[in-house]
Amino acid sequence: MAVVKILYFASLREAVGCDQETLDVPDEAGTVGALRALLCARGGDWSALEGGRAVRAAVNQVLARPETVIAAGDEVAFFPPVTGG
Amino acid sequence: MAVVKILYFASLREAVGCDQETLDVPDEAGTVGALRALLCARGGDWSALEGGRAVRAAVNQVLARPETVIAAGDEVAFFPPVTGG
Amino acid sequence: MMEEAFRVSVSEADFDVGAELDALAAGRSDIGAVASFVGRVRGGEGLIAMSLEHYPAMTEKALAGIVSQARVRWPLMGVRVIHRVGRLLPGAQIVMVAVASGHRGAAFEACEFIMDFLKTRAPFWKKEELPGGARWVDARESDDAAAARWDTDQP
Amino acid sequence: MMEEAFRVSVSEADFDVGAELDALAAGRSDIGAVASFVGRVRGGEGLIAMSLEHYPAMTEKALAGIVSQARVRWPLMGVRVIHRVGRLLPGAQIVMVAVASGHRGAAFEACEFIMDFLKTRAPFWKKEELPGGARWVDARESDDAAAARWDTDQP
Repeated sequence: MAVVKILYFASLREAVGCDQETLDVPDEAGTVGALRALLCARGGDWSALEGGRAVRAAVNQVLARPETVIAAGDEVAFFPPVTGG
Repeated sequence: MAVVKILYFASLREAVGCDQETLDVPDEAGTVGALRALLCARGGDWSALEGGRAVRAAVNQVLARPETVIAAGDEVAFFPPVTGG
Repeated sequence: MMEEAFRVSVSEADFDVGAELDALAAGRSDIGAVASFVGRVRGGEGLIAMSLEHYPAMTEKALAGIVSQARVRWPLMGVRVIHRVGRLLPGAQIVMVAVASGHRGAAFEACEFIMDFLKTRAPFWKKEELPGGARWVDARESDDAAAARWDTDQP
Repeated sequence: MMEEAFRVSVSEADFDVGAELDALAAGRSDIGAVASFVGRVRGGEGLIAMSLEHYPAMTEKALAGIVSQARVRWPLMGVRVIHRVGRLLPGAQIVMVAVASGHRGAAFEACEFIMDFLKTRAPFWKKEELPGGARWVDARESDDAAAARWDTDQP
């Protein structure tokens, strides 16, 4: 079990209705992809995180991939594709 | 016969020792290439205009080619490749 | 190479492009070329304003990472990146990227590279205020394509 | 499209890049992108000064022609080209090209196009003052190559 901080941004933040949360992630959800699936399984608004949608992630403020491993104390962020510049 | 004004710039101006001249160009030297050959045939410093060297030309302030025709009253300029910017 | 010559920042305040360009080249005679880009809020379709959200803890880290990648690829003498956040009106400046180098090829390429990567890797999101309400701007595939061309196009 | 938004000039005086960029976009909200380039005198090898000679009757005509070609290729909202002549010290500004467009791709490409063509088509010649005397700068083949790439690379 790993306690991580999870942040949500932009349209995804509005969709799930949450800025950030602290979650005790079970070992079997120890990657970005698995964590995303775990959150999506909450249903309702959380389906905004489902696999078919364009969702990006960062771990400790660095862009991450689905297979990126999550450790206790990490900051994980989920957000839509960026549109700055 | 066509009276034209001829200008020389930069290293070519220094080589031929002349800024500009007015010349009555015979009909057989009625193109940029032929005029260049005519000037080069003066010999001495004018060999700076010989065919083997990189010399550019403009007729009436527009870049010209050897086959560009010269008419009375034209302004013809010879110069080395440009190096501004 | 002074690290002060390579700076990124995020701010609600507007920026002065002329002053930034002057600072980049001030007191130096080894810089032959400065390429720069300024992105602005385009009006049209009744746009009232554009709001920029970002991920504060990540933003400057991401921008600095993009600049570091550019420095690996080209011999650069200075880079300045500024990105604004908050609510901006049509015509307002959003972003500036300026790159100083010895020659123009490197300056232009690095400036485009940084913009392309910023558009696909830096955590900013735009929301448009329109007469009918607000909507998030969709990411453009052309931006991904612009960033992808650098994968194989090593200078 | 106002013709005042497309201007070229040649001058012995220095120019203020920030003021020129501001003027290009002033009061307009249709401009999404401004790409610009500033060329400067690079020091080194003991360079004392750089003198720029030009062909006055042809210079502005040539620059305006280059800008016209760029306008045929890209949808541009404004262009400003300034080229200095006379004697310039290391670090001095020589040339600036600024291009305003709706999107960054067109602005960057047109700015590079204008610089490439200016370097091979505009009647300016540089002479270096060095400790051992003065010498004319040779044209670079890389500049011809840079201009030639636009022959086939239609946007």
